[in-house]
Amino acid sequence: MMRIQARTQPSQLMTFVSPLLAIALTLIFGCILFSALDKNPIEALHVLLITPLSDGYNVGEMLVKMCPLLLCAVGLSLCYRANMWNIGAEGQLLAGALGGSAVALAFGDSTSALALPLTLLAGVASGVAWSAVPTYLKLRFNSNLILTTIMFNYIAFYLLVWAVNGPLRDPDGYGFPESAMFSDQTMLPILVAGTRIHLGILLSLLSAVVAWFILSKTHLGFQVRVFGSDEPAATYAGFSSKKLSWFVMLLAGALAGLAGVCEVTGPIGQLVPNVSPGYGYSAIIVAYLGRLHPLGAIIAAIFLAVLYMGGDLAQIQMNIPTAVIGMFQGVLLFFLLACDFFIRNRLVFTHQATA
Amino acid sequence: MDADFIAQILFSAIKTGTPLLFIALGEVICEKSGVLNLGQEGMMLMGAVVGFLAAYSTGNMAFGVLAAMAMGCVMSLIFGVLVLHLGANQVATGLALTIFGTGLSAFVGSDFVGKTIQGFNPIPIPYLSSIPYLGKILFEHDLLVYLSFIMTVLIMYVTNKTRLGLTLKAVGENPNAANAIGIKVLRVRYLAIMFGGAMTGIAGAYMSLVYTPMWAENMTAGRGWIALALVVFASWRVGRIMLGAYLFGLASIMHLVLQGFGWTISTNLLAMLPYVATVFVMVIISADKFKEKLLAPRSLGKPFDPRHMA
Amino acid sequence: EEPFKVGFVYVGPVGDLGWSYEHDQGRKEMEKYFKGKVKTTYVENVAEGADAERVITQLVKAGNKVIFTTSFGFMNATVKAAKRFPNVVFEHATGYKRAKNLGTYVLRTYEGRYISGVAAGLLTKTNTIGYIGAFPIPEVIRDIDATYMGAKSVNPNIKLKIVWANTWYDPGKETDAANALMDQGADVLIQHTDSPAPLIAAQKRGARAIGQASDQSKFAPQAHIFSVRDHWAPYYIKTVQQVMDGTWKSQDFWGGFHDNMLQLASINPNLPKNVRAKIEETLAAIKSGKLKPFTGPIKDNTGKIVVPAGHSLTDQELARVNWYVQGITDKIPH
Amino acid sequence: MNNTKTAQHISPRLELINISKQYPGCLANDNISLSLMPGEIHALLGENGAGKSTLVKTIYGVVAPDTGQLIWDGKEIEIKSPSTARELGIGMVFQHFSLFETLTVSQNIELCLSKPQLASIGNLAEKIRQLSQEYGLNIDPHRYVHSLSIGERQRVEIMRCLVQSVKLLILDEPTSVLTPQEVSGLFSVLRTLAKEGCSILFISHKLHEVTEICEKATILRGGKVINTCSPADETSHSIAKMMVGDLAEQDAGYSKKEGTEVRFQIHDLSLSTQHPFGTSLKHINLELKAGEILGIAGVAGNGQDELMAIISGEDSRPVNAHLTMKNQPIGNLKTATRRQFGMAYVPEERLGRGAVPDMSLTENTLLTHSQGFIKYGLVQWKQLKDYAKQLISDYSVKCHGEFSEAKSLSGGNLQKFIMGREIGQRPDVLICAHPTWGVDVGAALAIHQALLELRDQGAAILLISEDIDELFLLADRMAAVCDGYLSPIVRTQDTNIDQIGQWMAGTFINNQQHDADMLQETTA
Ligand SMILES: Nc1ncnc2c1ncn2[C@@H]1O[C@H](COP(=O)(O)OP(=O)(O)OP(=O)(O)O)[C@@H](O)[C@H]1O
Ligand SMILES: Nc1ncnc2c1ncn2[C@@H]1O[C@H](COP(=O)(O)OP(=O)(O)OP(=O)(O)O)[C@@H](O)[C@H]1O
Ligand SMILES: [Mg+2]
Ligand SMILES: [Mg+2]
Repeated sequence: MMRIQARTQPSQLMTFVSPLLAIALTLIFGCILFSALDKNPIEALHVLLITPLSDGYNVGEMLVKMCPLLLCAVGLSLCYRANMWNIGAEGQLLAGALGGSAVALAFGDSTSALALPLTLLAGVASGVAWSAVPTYLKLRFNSNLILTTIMFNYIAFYLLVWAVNGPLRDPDGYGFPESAMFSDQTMLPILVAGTRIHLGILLSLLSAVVAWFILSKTHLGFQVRVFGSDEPAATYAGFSSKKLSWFVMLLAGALAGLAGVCEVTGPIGQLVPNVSPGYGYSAIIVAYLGRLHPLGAIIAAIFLAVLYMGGDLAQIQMNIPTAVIGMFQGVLLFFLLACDFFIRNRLVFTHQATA
Repeated sequence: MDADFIAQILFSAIKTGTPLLFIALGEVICEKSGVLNLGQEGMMLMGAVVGFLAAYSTGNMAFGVLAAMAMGCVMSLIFGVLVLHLGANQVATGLALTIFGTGLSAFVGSDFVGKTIQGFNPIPIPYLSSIPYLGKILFEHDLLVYLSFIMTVLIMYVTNKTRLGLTLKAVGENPNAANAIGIKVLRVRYLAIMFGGAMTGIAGAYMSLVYTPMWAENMTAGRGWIALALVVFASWRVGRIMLGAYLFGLASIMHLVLQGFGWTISTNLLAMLPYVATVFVMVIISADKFKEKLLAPRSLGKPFDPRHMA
Repeated sequence: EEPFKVGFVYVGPVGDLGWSYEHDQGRKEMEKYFKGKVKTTYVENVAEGADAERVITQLVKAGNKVIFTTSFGFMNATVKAAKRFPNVVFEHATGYKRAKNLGTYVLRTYEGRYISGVAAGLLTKTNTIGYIGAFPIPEVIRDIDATYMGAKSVNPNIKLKIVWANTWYDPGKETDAANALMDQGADVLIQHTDSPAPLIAAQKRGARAIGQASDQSKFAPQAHIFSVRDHWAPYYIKTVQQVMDGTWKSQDFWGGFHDNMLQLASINPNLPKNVRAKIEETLAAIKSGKLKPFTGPIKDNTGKIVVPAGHSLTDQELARVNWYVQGITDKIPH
Repeated sequence: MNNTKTAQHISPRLELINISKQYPGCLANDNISLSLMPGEIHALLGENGAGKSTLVKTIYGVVAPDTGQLIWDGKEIEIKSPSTARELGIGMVFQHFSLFETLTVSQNIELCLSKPQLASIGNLAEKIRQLSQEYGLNIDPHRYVHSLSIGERQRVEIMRCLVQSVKLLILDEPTSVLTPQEVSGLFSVLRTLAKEGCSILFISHKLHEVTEICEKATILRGGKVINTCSPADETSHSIAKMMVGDLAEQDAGYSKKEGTEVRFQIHDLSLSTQHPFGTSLKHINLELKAGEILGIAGVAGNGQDELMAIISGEDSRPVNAHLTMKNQPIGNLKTATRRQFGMAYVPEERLGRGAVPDMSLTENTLLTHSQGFIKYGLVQWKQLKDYAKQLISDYSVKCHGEFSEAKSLSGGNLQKFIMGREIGQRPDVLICAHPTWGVDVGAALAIHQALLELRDQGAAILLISEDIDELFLLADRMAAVCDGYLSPIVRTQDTNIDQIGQWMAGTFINNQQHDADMLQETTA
């Protein structure tokens, strides 16, 4: 006889085992799925999960893909820790790309040493501004953060499209909605020659470490954790919920903005309408997969980057449609959420006959 | 701008608002029971694709709608099990449902892209449709639009006048108390979630059988999200949901209509209109914290586990 | 013997029924033509951001010798890849940057629009044509001009109403746009977006419409006038053949009816005889090169002469069209 | 309902045989047997966590027992759900009310009735009015529950049971939230019911009430029945001894002290509530002196929460001058600043407010102890851990160690920890709400001792409690709140339970003043 029983204390072990279990279950699901599609499941999983890490070039590309995911996810982890349901990383990322591009283009071919720092700063500031508005609306007018941030994602997208069709359009670009290419002065330095590994990747890893430090070592981080875990206790302790809300939201905005500006000054090199293939949304998965822990987010971001790259590779090498990858991600999340059940509960085996 | 033209625009606003109305009606029931389901977009896509598949393969529209409803139920059941039985976070589960539904619908529908069906035809209601203007706006629609009228009235009646409505409200306000007096909280919530799924399924079918009778990947284009905003906008009141749905419908076609008048504002800026309007209205509606506290289902989004009840 | 490998990069899903779909049709037709000598690979849904460069590189690493990147947004990624891999041939659709191993190709869609304009101008009863634009880029502006000139050539009272949908592909929004246009009196619709939704909307309200990019007649048999079909296969076959033969050279290729890269598909059998005759006459004139829509004198809608009398715009000049011809009252938005 | 007294001795209404219920980590009911006669008022006693609520929930069908039998009117039955229980004629008033605030009284009652019951009643509102008169309950069926006082709510709960003909009424700690006057009202209803043949199962921690109305009592400890007795033959003291076994002598009187200088003052403060169901404060005047305990009595929901909020600084809207501490205006200071200024605060809900359930005791120490453990914004975890260890041993908090999560502690132990933590700040002013609510006798004693010691060291202590007995035991001066008004403050020796009880019901409120305030509130 098997029975489910609530644990008296959440299991520390399961907190770490649960994502692994979820991944294992997803892989099993993947095997069944690929078999059903008449693809060799082992080969498919190999292409999906191993090939992206198989050589230097691929690893570099994986890191390029990881960078925006990680930056956004670190910010979101903090927000979710504080119960601020920010779904707006996508919009903040786009705002960062837009703001950064405006400055980068303003520098033109200038060789000023300030060009890159100011460009990055502008990106960060734009991300901050873009998350500040919904935060303000929530704190001042009590509006639903989930919904306002989603709306701001759409608004940011149209603003960006407007900009590349208007003020930031490349005057020599035959009227196509793209900016001019940025000059080398405003491009992020490449860290490993022959790859696209850029400075932003280092910044993203750094941001995760710093966020972890804040969360676990500082009083501010402690306040965030209390606030998210038990708001009345935070009020009782005298932590300012406004201050903490601002802190996590602006930090998330800054990081997402940085992600945006790193994309345009890194691998893309100009402002285009499709800066982001939904990084801001995928980062939500990354944040959860990483247990809302900044260091966990690193592993999760790598995993998701691999999965995305694997998706393209699976098309190239095995002709598997992209839709399958979306499904795969959804299933992974389901399994993860389901496995978390065992953090709070356990299976017990009883020999007792039922009454 | 003559009266006929205005009537025509209002007619279009109703058509555009109808899928939002279906989703929001389902979601409001779900939220009244205390469950927040953010998976609308995914369920809607699944409803659209399955509705289309069923209608295409059987040639029977009604069957398509039923299949879409069933699919919506199945999707919402996945959500329900995770959230109600496994105690998963509602926000995260909803998002997962959307991601999953988007992928799965594209996958399932890939062989049906480019196939065509006849779709529902408008059925003017005799007598009523000949009322000047009003007839044109309200009574020259297709069956699903009329169904949305009926569902609105029905839900308004059930939530305000029946014991079922009381039970729903009780569960959404205080599931522990409801459990203590013997209401089967989980059962009520499952039913509410499934009802929401079925309604969203119809909304999907409306997209693929009525609005644009075809299947195309991602054809719902974010309508699920707008519908969620609509529920907040309406502060969980059914009558307001209907009004809101048509207002949103109007807002989302307005930028197209305005262009026809030779407005020179950037089309991209005009395209922001529905989203800006949504934010704006939400701010106005929820600014009164006091009222919001009274209206919002008090246990919304919070897990309930009878095993953990003290 | 190893088959010759050719890669394709698509911006949308192959199931979009429009742009990516027709490229994929072209790919399939090409593969069939070479009967096993050529093996093709495609990647769909590739975002026009940082991913494009990686996907192209991966295609190169997978051994593809020719790579077609089929959306404007892939331009700079293709340029970068071309620099890195000088031994691979790249072909980029609709772009303007070329290199020794990077050519560009584009359709003369304005030819199809001109004929569409002629048909619409003859068929409209309200003298109002509705035009659904995607984004105000040169290709779309050019096509609007051509449509208007075609319509004007047969109907001096014609009015053109333009609505920008801000999307290449969103059936719901395209339906809304179609309805908005019909609300304002348009009874023939022309679209520069990809889904068949406007055709369906037109049929529902007894209007007419012209299919875009692929043969969309089955979606609305009554409303459908004809579809201007993109037909990429001839170009793909030609290019791949040239590369295999070693005769390929980078160029800027413009393909139209003459090259069989545009086709009038499924002309509605119920069109009035005179309309059909006029359509076929115009088609023949364009095919033979007798009729070049952008031939002067043409004034833009501020009254400035943009094409002097006797001059036909060259391809380079066509690529830069950013004005509306006289008679279109709107302004180009951004 | 027409059972007569003579029929009583024939057969029990309800018999429980060997009921057991295992919760993860604790055996809540251990082979409990009990029988109940028609018309009998039966007390169920036991310290916190003894398993009383679990047992009655089993009878009402909320909790399924693991083993055991229920015999109802001579037949073995299985009660699967509260609706089965209600059909049998079992009604229950819960310890934590099960009412819905956004519904009206009659809607709340309707939810508890089955369709046939509802049909047989006909006009529910009418029936409620009629019963309301019959039993002197005074309930308006159309009012929303959120607009009712706690006492009224409890009457609604009782009414819920009365609308169906009830044969067994279960009341789980019904009196803990009532004024003495309301308690006697309740008792007369219960006596009437019992006379009509209804059996009553009555849970209370107030032993004098038990001796007053119960004919029989069953005493639980650790989930087991350890004794049955007939309360009339016992004293409160002897029953208490049965409940907790070895009882440290609970002294009836501690020494009273006179305060010295005024430490903290509220000066004519009126403030509207921020919560839809809250109470606005009206003309509060209060002086708290060093070296005294000032007790404030009152039924929950009469403005205590609001008063706590403005004193602690969670609500910092008041004008500066209305609040002073150590002669400094503090009305606009935030909680954290007030804490630095020497104020400490023990809130009513210990878990979820006084302590974060999912955090360790070390982390929970940091909650209010930021000074000393923060350097350059960094937390000195090592020192903090040592300090938490110290607290745990000083206040003999039973737990696995400083890493235990707050929620793994029992209520009493957590309360000791929180008291220790707050006292550990050496506060000049300590605000303390319901310090021993739901805490068993041993722990309560320790907490009392700690409070008195702090007072004797010269701290000013404000004690807000619903437990009058405790207030009389500890407070040097007393007052009561009602409807947002604060009564005059008197020395404990100069007053008695009766007077405070009347003040809790609002007899001190000046009618003219009240009307003026109401007018102001409606026009504002
Ligand atoms: N749902 C539950 N899960 C686990 N343990 C529980 C649950 N409910 C109660 N318990 C535990 O069972 C024991 C008995 O609880 P019960 O509520 O019956 O006590 P009680 O006698 O009513 O106490 P009190 O006087 O505090 O109301 C306690 O130790 C309690 O912590
Ligand atoms: N819901 C629950 N789930 C699991 N364990 C519980 C639960 N509630 C209480 N416990 C455990 O049961 C034990 C008794 O808890 P309870 O709060 O009832 O103590 P208590 O007997 O009332 O003690 P005290 O008098 O100190 O409050 C505690 O050790 C606690 O860990
Ligand atoms: Mg207890
Ligand atoms: Mg109890």
